[in-house]
Amino acid sequence: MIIGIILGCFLVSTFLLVIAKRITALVHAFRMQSVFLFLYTLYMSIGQQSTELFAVCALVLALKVVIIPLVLMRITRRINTEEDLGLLINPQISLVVAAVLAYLSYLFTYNAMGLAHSSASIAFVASMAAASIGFFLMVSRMKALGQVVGLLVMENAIFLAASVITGGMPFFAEIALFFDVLVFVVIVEVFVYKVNRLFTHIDTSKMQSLKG
Amino acid sequence: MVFGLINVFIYAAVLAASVIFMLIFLAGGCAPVSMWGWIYIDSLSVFFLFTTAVVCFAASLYSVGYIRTEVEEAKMSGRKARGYFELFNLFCLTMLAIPFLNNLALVWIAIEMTTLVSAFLVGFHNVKESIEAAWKYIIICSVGITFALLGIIFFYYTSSNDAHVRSLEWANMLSASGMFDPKVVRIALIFILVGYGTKAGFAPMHNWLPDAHSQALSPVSGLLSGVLLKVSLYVILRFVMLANLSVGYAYSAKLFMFFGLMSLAVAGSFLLVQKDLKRLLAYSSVENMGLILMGLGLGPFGGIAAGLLQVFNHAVTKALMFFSAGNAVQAYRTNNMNMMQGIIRSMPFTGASMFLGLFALVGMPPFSIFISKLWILVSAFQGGYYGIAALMLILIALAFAGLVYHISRVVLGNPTSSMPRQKENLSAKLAFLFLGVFILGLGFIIPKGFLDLILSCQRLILGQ
Amino acid sequence: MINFFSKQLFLFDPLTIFFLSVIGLVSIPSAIFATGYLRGESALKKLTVSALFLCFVSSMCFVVTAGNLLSFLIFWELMSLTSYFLVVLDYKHEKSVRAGTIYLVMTHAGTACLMAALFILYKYAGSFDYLAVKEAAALMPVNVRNAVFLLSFVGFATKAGVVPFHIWLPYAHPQAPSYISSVMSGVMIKIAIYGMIRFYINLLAPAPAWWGAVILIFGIFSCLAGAIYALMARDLKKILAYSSVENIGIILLGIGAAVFFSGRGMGGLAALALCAGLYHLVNHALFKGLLFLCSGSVYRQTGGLRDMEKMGGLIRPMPVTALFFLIGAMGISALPPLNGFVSEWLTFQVFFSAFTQSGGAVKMFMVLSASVLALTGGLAAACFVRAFGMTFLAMPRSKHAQEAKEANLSMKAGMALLAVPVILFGAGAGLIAPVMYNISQSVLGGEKIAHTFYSVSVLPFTIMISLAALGAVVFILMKFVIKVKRTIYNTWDCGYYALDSRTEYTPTAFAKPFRIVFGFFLLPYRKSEKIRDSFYHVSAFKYETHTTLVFKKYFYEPIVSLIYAFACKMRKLQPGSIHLYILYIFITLVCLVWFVTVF
Amino acid sequence: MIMTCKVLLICLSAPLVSGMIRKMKNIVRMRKGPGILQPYCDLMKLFSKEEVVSKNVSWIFYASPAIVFSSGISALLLILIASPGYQDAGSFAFLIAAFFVLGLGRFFQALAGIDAGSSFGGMGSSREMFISSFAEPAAFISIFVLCVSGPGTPVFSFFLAAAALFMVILAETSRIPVDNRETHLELTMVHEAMLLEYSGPSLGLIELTGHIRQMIFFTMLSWYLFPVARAGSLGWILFGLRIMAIILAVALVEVSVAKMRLFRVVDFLSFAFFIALVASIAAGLGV
Repeated sequence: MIIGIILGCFLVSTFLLVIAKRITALVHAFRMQSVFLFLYTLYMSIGQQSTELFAVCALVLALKVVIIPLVLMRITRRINTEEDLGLLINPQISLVVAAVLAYLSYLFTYNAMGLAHSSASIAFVASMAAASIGFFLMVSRMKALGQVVGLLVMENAIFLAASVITGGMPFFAEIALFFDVLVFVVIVEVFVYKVNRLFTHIDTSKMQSLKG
Repeated sequence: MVFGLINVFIYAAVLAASVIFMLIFLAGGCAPVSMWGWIYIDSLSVFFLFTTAVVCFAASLYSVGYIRTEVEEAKMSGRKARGYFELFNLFCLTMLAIPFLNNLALVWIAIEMTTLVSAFLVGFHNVKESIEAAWKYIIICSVGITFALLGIIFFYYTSSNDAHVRSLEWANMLSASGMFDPKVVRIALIFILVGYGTKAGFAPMHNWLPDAHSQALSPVSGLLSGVLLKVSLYVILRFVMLANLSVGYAYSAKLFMFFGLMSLAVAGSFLLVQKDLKRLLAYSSVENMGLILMGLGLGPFGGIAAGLLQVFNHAVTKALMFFSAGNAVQAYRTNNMNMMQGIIRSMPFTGASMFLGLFALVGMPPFSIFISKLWILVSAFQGGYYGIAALMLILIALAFAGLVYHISRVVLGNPTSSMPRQKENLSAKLAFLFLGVFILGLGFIIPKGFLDLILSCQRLILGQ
Repeated sequence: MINFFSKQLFLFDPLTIFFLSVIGLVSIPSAIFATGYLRGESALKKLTVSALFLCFVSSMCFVVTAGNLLSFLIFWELMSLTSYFLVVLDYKHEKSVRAGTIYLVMTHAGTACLMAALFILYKYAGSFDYLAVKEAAALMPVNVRNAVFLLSFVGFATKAGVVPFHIWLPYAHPQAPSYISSVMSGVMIKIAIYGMIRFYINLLAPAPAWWGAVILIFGIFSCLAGAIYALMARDLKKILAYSSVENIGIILLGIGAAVFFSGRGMGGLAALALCAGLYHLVNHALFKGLLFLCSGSVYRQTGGLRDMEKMGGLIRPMPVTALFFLIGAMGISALPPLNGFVSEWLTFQVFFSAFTQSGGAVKMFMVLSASVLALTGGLAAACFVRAFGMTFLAMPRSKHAQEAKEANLSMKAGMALLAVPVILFGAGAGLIAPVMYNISQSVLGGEKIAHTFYSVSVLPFTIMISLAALGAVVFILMKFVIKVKRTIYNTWDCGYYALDSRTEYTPTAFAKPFRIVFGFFLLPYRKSEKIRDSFYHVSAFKYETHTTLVFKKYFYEPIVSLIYAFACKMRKLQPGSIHLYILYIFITLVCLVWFVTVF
Repeated sequence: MIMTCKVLLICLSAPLVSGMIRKMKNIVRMRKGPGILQPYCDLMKLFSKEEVVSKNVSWIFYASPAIVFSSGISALLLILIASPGYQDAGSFAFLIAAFFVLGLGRFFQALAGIDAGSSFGGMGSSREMFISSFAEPAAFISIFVLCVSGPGTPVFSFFLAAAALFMVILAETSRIPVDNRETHLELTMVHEAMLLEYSGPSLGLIELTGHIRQMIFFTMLSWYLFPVARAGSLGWILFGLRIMAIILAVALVEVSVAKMRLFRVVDFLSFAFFIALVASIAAGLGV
């Protein structure tokens, strides 16, 4: 019941990501998604009463809800370019595509993976949909940050998927992954600054000097 | 460049250690060694460790002179040079660590780390192209890696659900791999292949490769195509071994062949129309990955050993090529092959080694790649895959034509501008000679121990 | 698991020994010539040349003596590689680099086919040894044998420069230094013939007759095309290169007939044919080596002349070279009593006896081959009258030709070492033909029959004697009996002003009748332009005539441009857009998953 | 001994044959013309004259008359050796060899033509080699036919082969319609253009060889006509008759046909070649 609601909200926030037209909006949507991810893990940990899972969801809260969005916002503030995210595909069509991707991930879950119909598998569908949508963001958004966020969304989705179908990876692995995400974001920040300094924009669709 | 020299000594030590380790390992009859859960070493890891160590040493040796010239020509400040060596060490460290690791999550993180570290080395020059290349590299590879993570999760899922082994440690998973759910494993393997394959430069996920290779500093390009691709291949092989018992090797072989043929085809056509020397070499790496994959795909007919041999041969040969190309690029200040011609006159040693390296690369005797290439082809015929073998021969011929046409012009052509006779620094020459020893030596004879190692790897991969 | 280990590393049978001696016969004089040719070069160059030359020759020796497919292949490749290095030796010319690339790529394409054939053989034999292959070959399914034949034939033909795979030859031979081209054209392309003999007559025996027919047909085409192109060429070394194509054709007539008859179980006839083929092989090695050396000495002593339009009158400054060239030319245009005559004569005899001993269609085939051989002989004679006459006779057409000097001693020695055997192998046919015959019989195996070449033992020698005697008689008569009185005066110029070199008959003019008659194959075209200093007055008139290289224009260039266009299209797939690249990953993933789930 | 007699006889009678042909032609043309011994007189004259030699010739020029002559004689020898039993491979070998030997003479003739450096010489050699290279296949195949067919002496194939050989002979002995001995018009001459620089004894030698070559070809052709006993005095008489017949044919053709353009010659000779092929088919079938 509750879990259903949480997952629903998770998906909705993912769709919000799709229709976001400005970078700040995108970041906000991402934070929202992370929040629901946090809620989900919290629910799980309450259910299982395992300290490890509490630690994990604390990490989710700290990292994905607080730190990373802050970092992203800081980047947007630092590079004082226009806010526009630069959509290669407009929101309406993007939504359609997102729907299609969601359906695809449904097919994937039940035909390819052959999972049994259950709340867990529904959650898995949601996570796959989120992953593919994150992917779609990377493909269809011009600005570098769009791609970064897309990747982070995929990360979230995969985290969700892991905890859904396997009931959470080993604690140590989770920690390592979080650490990795953090490093990734930091390094990407550096590169975004470099790109902005050299190109005076962060529009990756204009970076096409290396061909063939 | 004191850092450089220190580096050389470090990596000489590493190489010596790896050789000694290999000898001990062989003396122990290739028995896998496992230490407190974190470290697991079998012949496969030893083989890749050795390969990595060799190329890293050569690269460190080459870097000394290369960086000195960079600094002298004021392309690089001394501080930046120090930064270079730090990053270089970090990069090599991560790659050297990977073969030891037992925990798949750690392996995954190490691979991601190699991307993040080498991204700096790719974008080292802070000019538009290099930063663009670095950005593409970092993003595309991270996407791939993320898929790989999904693959790992699927493996973990089936091992925890069907085999009730809630662990990401490779050894444990292998022991339980018999009970994996084939349906899931199939999917998972695809994710792994696509994910790590992006990093290993399989077509059609190879697109980052030519950009990164052409923009990186030449020693790093050598490392990238010499070792990095191979290391990710190593990880893929690990998962294939996990999948063996549930879906059988034939399934992975099919996937390998698919990617192999794709890579061969892409490289074959792109090699013909290149203008940039280092891009050319990058595509030839794609081609060689394709060959290696064909070898692995023909595994049941003795292709795996050939593929692994090819891994080593290509690593050393391509390192040589990238280093000599690096010298040329430094001297001519361009990557464009129409602008740099007559290298053999302006830099005889470099030119000669590049020319010989070319023929080593396209697989002419008496150089080492000839043997492995021939072996792969023979196993293709042995398996009765006549159509595929014919296709391979044609695509190889295409690549051959492209490489010979371009590089022979670069090496022998008339110097466009009145190019003065350049001085070639000693460390580069030493690096060439060091690599040349392997290229020629393995062309003439494959040492028994090395062959045993490779064959035990083959047995391992086939799960015998 | 692949079994790379071979019990049979080397193989020495009469065939290999024959080829070894051919290699020695040509490469030693070339080496001697080279020492003179390279006089005044830098020590480094001398060193590299001699090292490469050594590698080249020894790799050929190893190919011939190889006892298993693997070492055959390895040394075959080595041979190609070293010869490539020797072709691009003077890389200062853009041309030689290009020629080298063409050569190497063509060879590699050929070798790819060869590889396929050898590996198929391996698959069935389970080992690379010739013995194992020979055993397995008998049991192989027919279509596989045919596949092996076709693939390997393409491979060998490419190396041997058989039409239409000859495309590399007229580029590589002229560009290489002459002492190299003499070995390449004299020996290397024969190594491919060795391969054919070894595989089709020895290893894959019994070969079906149609293999022989295929070889014969390719031989016929090479004869004609080679002769015609040779007549058209202006570059002296190009003429020689094309005439190599022609002579390879003649050799293939012999070899093909041998395969053909052994396929039809006529052992004796096959032996005769093979004998004729081998004889012409060694002959061609001799006189083509000689001719290339002579052209080399012309090239060096005139300061880099290769275009015959600029030569002429060289017999006066360099009489010795001229003499040797004349001997070579007489040999190659099959004039008695030199060696070319003997082998072509034997080939004719083979066709004759084939005609008498077989029936129906085969008769016609033989007559056709014989007539093609005759036509080729005529064309070759015309070609070499042109080559010698325009190069050495009449008046010099350029300053270089006037200032030419005679070759130095070791160059002369090199040429002499090839010129003498040209005569010996002609007049001494009576001693040599039986040896060849024994070799060919040992290759074919089967029962020993005495050869039925008519009067080979005596005739060439007799001709030599009678010619010499009559010549002497005439000379004496002229000199002492009739006591000819000679007045030296201008050439008859129809009473106009004195003739000079510009009014001479040029090589192009000499070839014109042939160019017109073979127009259907050569597709000649002319470019003419008026150079006018005003609208009314034409100050000069430029006129060029060219012939079209049919195979290049209508076979190779389309293929190459097709591949290139495809590659350019492929290039569009990588426009540098990161979004697209990420999409590729996703598409691959989806496709694979879909494929795996559905199938 | 007999052989030398034969050789001498044929050599001596060779100019006579040319003279007879010329006479025959003149008779047909209703002219008086020179006597049949005229060729001997010409040779005498030439041998008694002194030579004028171009100043830019090499030893090739001086040597070639001797070589031409000796090649002609050797060819004659080969023919005569072959003649006794021509229906086997042995005599085929000899006849082919004879062709090769004649080729030697032609080779040097052509070189000598180029040697003087006049444009006529070059033209002549070029055309000579051109014609001969197309004449050879036809000649070879007709010889082929002559030698393959057994003692049965198939008439049909012989006839065809004889026709082919006849055409070849017209070309080889440089007669109308291929060439014209009697003119020195620049555009038309082929054989004469080569000899333009020669004079005196050398020219005489070459002329003589020309007669002998003609004799050789006639002898070959004669074997096709009623190939019966060729031994003893009767044989000689028959031989004479045959030669007479051939002379007649040649003369008739020469007076009744116009000279062809150079490039028509190829068609002419390829026609001969075709006939020879047909002849060989017929011989294969044994008719």
